[in-house]
Amino acid sequence: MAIHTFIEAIREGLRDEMRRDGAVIVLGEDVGKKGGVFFATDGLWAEFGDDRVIDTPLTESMIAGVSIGAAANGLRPVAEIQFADFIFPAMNQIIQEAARIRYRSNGTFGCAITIRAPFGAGVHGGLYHSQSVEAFFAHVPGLKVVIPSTPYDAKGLLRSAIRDPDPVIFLEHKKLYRSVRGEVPDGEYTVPLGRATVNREGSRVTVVTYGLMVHHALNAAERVAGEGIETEVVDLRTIRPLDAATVLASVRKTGKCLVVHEDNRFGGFGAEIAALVAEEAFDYLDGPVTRLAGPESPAAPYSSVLEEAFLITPEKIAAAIRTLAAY
Amino acid sequence: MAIHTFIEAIREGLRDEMRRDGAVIVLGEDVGKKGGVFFATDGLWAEFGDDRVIDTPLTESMIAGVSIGAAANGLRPVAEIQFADFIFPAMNQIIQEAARIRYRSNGTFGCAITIRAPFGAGVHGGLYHSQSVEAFFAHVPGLKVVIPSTPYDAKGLLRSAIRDPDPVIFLEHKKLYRSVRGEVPDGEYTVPLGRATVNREGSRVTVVTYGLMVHHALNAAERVAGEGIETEVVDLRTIRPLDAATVLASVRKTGKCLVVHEDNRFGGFGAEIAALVAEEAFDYLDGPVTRLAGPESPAAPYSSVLEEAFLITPEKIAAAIRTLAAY
Amino acid sequence: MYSRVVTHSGAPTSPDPVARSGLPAARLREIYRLMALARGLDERAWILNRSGRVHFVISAQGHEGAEAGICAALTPGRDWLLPYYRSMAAMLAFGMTPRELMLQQFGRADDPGSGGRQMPAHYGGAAYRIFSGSSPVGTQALHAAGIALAAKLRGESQVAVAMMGEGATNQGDVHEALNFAGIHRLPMVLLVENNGYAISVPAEKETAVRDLAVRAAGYNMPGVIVDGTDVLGCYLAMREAVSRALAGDGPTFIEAKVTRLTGHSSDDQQTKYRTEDDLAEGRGRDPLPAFRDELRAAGLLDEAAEAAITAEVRGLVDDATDFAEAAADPDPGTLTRHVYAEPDDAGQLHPPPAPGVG
Amino acid sequence: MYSRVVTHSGAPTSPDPVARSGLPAARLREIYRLMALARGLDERAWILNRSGRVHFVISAQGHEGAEAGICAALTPGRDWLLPYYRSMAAMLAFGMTPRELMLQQFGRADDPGSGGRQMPAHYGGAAYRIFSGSSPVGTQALHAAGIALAAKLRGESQVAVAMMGEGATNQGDVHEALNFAGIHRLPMVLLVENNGYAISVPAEKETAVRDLAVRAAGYNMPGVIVDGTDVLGCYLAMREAVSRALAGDGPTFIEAKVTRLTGHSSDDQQTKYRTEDDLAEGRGRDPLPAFRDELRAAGLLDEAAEAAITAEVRGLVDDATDFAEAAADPDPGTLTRHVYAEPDDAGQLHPPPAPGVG
Ligand SMILES: Cc1ncc(C[n+]2csc(CCOP(=O)(O)OP(=O)(O)O)c2C)c(N)n1
Ligand SMILES: Cc1ncc(C[n+]2csc(CCOP(=O)(O)OP(=O)(O)O)c2C)c(N)n1
Ligand SMILES: [Mg+2]
Ligand SMILES: [Mg+2]
Repeated sequence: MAIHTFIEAIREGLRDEMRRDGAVIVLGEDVGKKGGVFFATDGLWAEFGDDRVIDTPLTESMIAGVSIGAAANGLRPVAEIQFADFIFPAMNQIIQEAARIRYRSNGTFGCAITIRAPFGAGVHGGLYHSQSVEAFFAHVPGLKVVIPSTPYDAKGLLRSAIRDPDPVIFLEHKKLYRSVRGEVPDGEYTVPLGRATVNREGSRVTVVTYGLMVHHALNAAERVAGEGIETEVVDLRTIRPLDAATVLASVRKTGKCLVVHEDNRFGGFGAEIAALVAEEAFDYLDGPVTRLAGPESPAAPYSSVLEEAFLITPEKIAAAIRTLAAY
Repeated sequence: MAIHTFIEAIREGLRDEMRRDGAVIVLGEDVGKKGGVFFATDGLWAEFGDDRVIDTPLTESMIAGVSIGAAANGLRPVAEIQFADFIFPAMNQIIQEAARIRYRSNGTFGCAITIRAPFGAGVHGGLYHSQSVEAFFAHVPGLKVVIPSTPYDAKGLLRSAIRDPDPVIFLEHKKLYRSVRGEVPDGEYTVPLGRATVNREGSRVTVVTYGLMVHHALNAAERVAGEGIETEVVDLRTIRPLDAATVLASVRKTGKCLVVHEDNRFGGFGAEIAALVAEEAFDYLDGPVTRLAGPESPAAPYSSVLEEAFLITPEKIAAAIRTLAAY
Repeated sequence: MYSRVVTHSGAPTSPDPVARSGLPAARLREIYRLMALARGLDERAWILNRSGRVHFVISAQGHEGAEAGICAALTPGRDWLLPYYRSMAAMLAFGMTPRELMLQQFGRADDPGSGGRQMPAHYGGAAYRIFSGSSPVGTQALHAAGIALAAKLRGESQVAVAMMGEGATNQGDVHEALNFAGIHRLPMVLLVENNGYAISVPAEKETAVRDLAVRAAGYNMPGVIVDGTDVLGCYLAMREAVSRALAGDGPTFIEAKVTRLTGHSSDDQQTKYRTEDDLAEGRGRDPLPAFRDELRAAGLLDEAAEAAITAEVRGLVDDATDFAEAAADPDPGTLTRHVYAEPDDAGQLHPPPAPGVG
Repeated sequence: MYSRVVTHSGAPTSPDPVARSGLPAARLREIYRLMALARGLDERAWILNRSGRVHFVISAQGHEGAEAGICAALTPGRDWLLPYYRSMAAMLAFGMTPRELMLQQFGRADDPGSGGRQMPAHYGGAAYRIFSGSSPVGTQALHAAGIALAAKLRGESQVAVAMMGEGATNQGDVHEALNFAGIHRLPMVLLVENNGYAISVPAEKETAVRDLAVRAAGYNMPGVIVDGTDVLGCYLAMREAVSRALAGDGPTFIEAKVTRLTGHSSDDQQTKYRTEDDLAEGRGRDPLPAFRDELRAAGLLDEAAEAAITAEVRGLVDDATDFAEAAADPDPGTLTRHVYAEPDDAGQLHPPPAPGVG
């Protein structure tokens, strides 16, 4: 198996699906000749040409809305939103249209689109190139929301997303693109949507997280392991539909649950995990379900000093694990 | 004190603020001659004229964006989004602009706007005239989100919202407009943002809710009172910023918490309440924090049969209270 | 570059509709019959509403001429419609039956568009290439562009027609759709049914221009203005747009000046914001009698034929009403079905692969 | 109705800039100095980036002429600017100092726009009536319309100018803003700096029209096209727009054809998608030497004066760089401040009441 970066895995996933199915097209801002601002689509335009790799105008609602229509007429559009921060102009098309088409048509129309978007802080992107947006979509029936943490999952989940008959919001933490490498089989494989995975087994505390935070959580687990705190790390991979069984099984085992995400805490996705655990694993809890999340500011500021203060780090996670373990 | 319907209280609140402060303007679709589709602005155009009661084009992003600009130049815009379901085209202006202007300008600019929107099901509005949207806004730092349940609060909170220096999303459950009446003082009074209220005292179970559901919860509390279950009902009134102290004080007293809302459950606002209680009142809980919320469908369908199956009723709340009380 | 706005005059340019349109007399009578049927169903819906048997009506009265004329130039089964809530005549033209339309009006289980999940006049019909519509206005313009893009990329001859009111055209989505359609010269038509009001908001508060079609120049496409009472003018404008689309010459913006003969919906009292003169002027622009007189004057519709149509319409409307009123409501147990794709009997989740682009 | 598009020719129509513009020679030299200063600060930012001292640069090189000319027709203190990330010259014209601009570039605590919270070139300045800008493009068009509405309703003479690239104009918000501004004849100007690219996406994939200004007709406002290398042409176009706005005659759409002399930003390698010819053609349209030669030819700028400006600019850029680099970073303790209004020393939350409308 070859070792690839996260961004290479995404690129391969796109390329392989386009080779497999002539109905798959890619569209978005700068996805053509430039290959995307993060080069996720680099080389696709050269291989598949103008018809299947479409540089769009600077209009996100159009990107989503045209994808919806193209899917209704038999294509499998994979749209790129250049930064997740810029997905808001497309909210109406994604939430009111894509997510509701199957339901409102009583199953007579579907919406087989995938919308990729890089999200997250830590690259000096400031307030508008650092945001986390998963909470807005995780709440919406009809959408699926995928957030991979490894190159292997990124490629396997992206393939499943593209083949899925329903609209999938595919969120890629941009900090992973070049900082994380891992084994990626060259051949055909997929990773199913809606299944979490336990990345590390442990008995004392369960950490539930996704995306970049999975790596920080594993790092933190290492740190506290030396202190005799065995931490289990659950990587959700898909946050809607949620693999509640895996989360609950782990917490019922450890009796302690720490939920971690970079997005701000209030009304964030972590609240759903905490609420689920508090309700479904109540009798097993030996300590309060705890959330460690980004501060209540609109996003990560640009200044390195402020950005650092904003970020969730392995140290912060380790500290939270210790507190919970000691409860 | 005069007895008024909920919609009359809203109308009076708008009128009184416009009389008090010449910088207050109202804008939205059909708010002029027609007085709004629910008549919330009826009579305002006749009293204040074209300059201060502006019929806008059918463009929600414009309604929000123009309000932001007008506020920056000294006005106090009160925008009406005809139905909360139609607020999504304005998401970018509300979340990326209004909510972030103060933060991104380090406090040198503000955004003193109020955006009113009728929401909620139960009036045969079908999938696009029945939605609950509070979860999308409650998550956003920089916004305030108000959801009154009584005519008294509606008028008092609306006045506070209009005078508030920050952007306020003011959500009115449309089912309340004509079905609920109550005392409304004629003179000047306000109800502060960010304060919950205990509408009914009880010892066994705390129900935390807002808007129309407060009335259903009180009704349910009556039903179970006969069975000896004393229920406390907390009306949040403002869901962001949240009055956590009032919620926690109540749950620490009763040891049981039921969160109720009409919006679908997964990732809904109730998750934040449940997570808060599970973390901050853990040692006081005698039963799992429970959520009673709308089904995982995009909204309430049109057919009366389906709509009824969708709705949260006093019966359903009473049943949930019984289950929790018996835990 | 197109900057010119073509205007098809409201006055029939020829006393002979057959010669003018190139359509046989029988087809012209069929168009009239369709308009009469749409009107009949619409009028019945109001009666049902006022007698408390349906919650809501949003009316197409006054819009039938434009839609019947436009659709006469389209090919059901080949072309796509992206309707809005005044598209009753278009639905009939694309094959929906009066019974299906009444099932939709009553929100019954067999409503072909939504199985009773959507409000009345929220159409959709997979069998007819009528895409499912929502309430938020203007969004369908982008769906039409996407449908047209897929057709173009696969080299299939199809035209996608998005229909909406003039108020909806001010939505950002419509700008973005026209911009994209212009760039890719997509086989798409935007039909704007301009009735001069967005609920109560009059034209002059909706835009600063008299004719929305002038905006077409900003996207390098022709803008065509037609009088919605001139059914054949609408037909001719659409015939030209369709041939442009199929020839790969790109999209067309057609603005039909129509009149809204009723309140915005059964919840609206338009006398509150419209003057009696304004309302009277509107009634004078009813396309139904206009087209009937045009056919009569040309000797294409005699008393007997007209009476037969009237009788047939009444029969169809009665039948559709009785059928739909008696039809079953949705099963409440289906409330949360079809939120996501459900496996077919073969356990298969994925739709059959469509022809590729590559 | 405006459907005409006025084009101000790129070739200075008169050999005498003073006569052509009605501006005194000193003012013309001041405009040139401003352009040179903007260029100097911009070039320095690239050096700082390549030497790893600032994370990011997004450049205004090639856009200075249009902005300097446009702003010469505005009145700082009276008018409002809604800038974008290429508005460096406009910021200087409205009173921002080189030090302030460098503080913003370095993201220091004293950055007047955001206190180091926003990326470089995300401007704002309450003291200068420069509204705080975000990254999502096009949104500021609506803010400009709202500012202009407030000015109009209160009867205050102010012009609100929204600046953006041509790619941004395709956003729905811009359509909705122009539509609203046209209806209310607001004192607003949309300045589109058309450099032919949206990052890597070339003009022909952004829109089907060559000139975005043709869209003005769709909102009943004049569309004016100016050559961004013709600084005085830009000034004259804006002077006319400002007098229209102040006379209550409504908004103007000005499109300045400019060139992007650098990559989109310090993260972009434009040779990947632009040909050498294209790049060379762009370099040939640099407004800085063009305006310098224009002043020279008219005898308004001699060697000495030019050398003085060059020296002054170098001094200002050095000073600003040293000052900003040495300046303090924000206090991490302020991370969550100003999410909501904070009470002033008087415990007062509410801004002083503005003059009313009623
Ligand atoms: C985005 C959105 N905002 C508001 C509404 C509420 N609404 C329904 S129809 C309508 C007026 C539409 O006017 P127009 O587009 O001219 O169509 P008409 O009804 O006149 O045929 C409005 C405001 C809506 N459906 N969608
Ligand atoms: C809504 C939104 N989508 C995407 C981006 C990312 N982005 C930043 S600048 C840019 C291109 C802008 O092109 P144009 O408007 O022509 O301005 P220019 O950079 O050419 O001056 C893009 C796509 C953004 N800032 N906002
Ligand atoms: Mg209309
Ligand atoms: Mg550009």
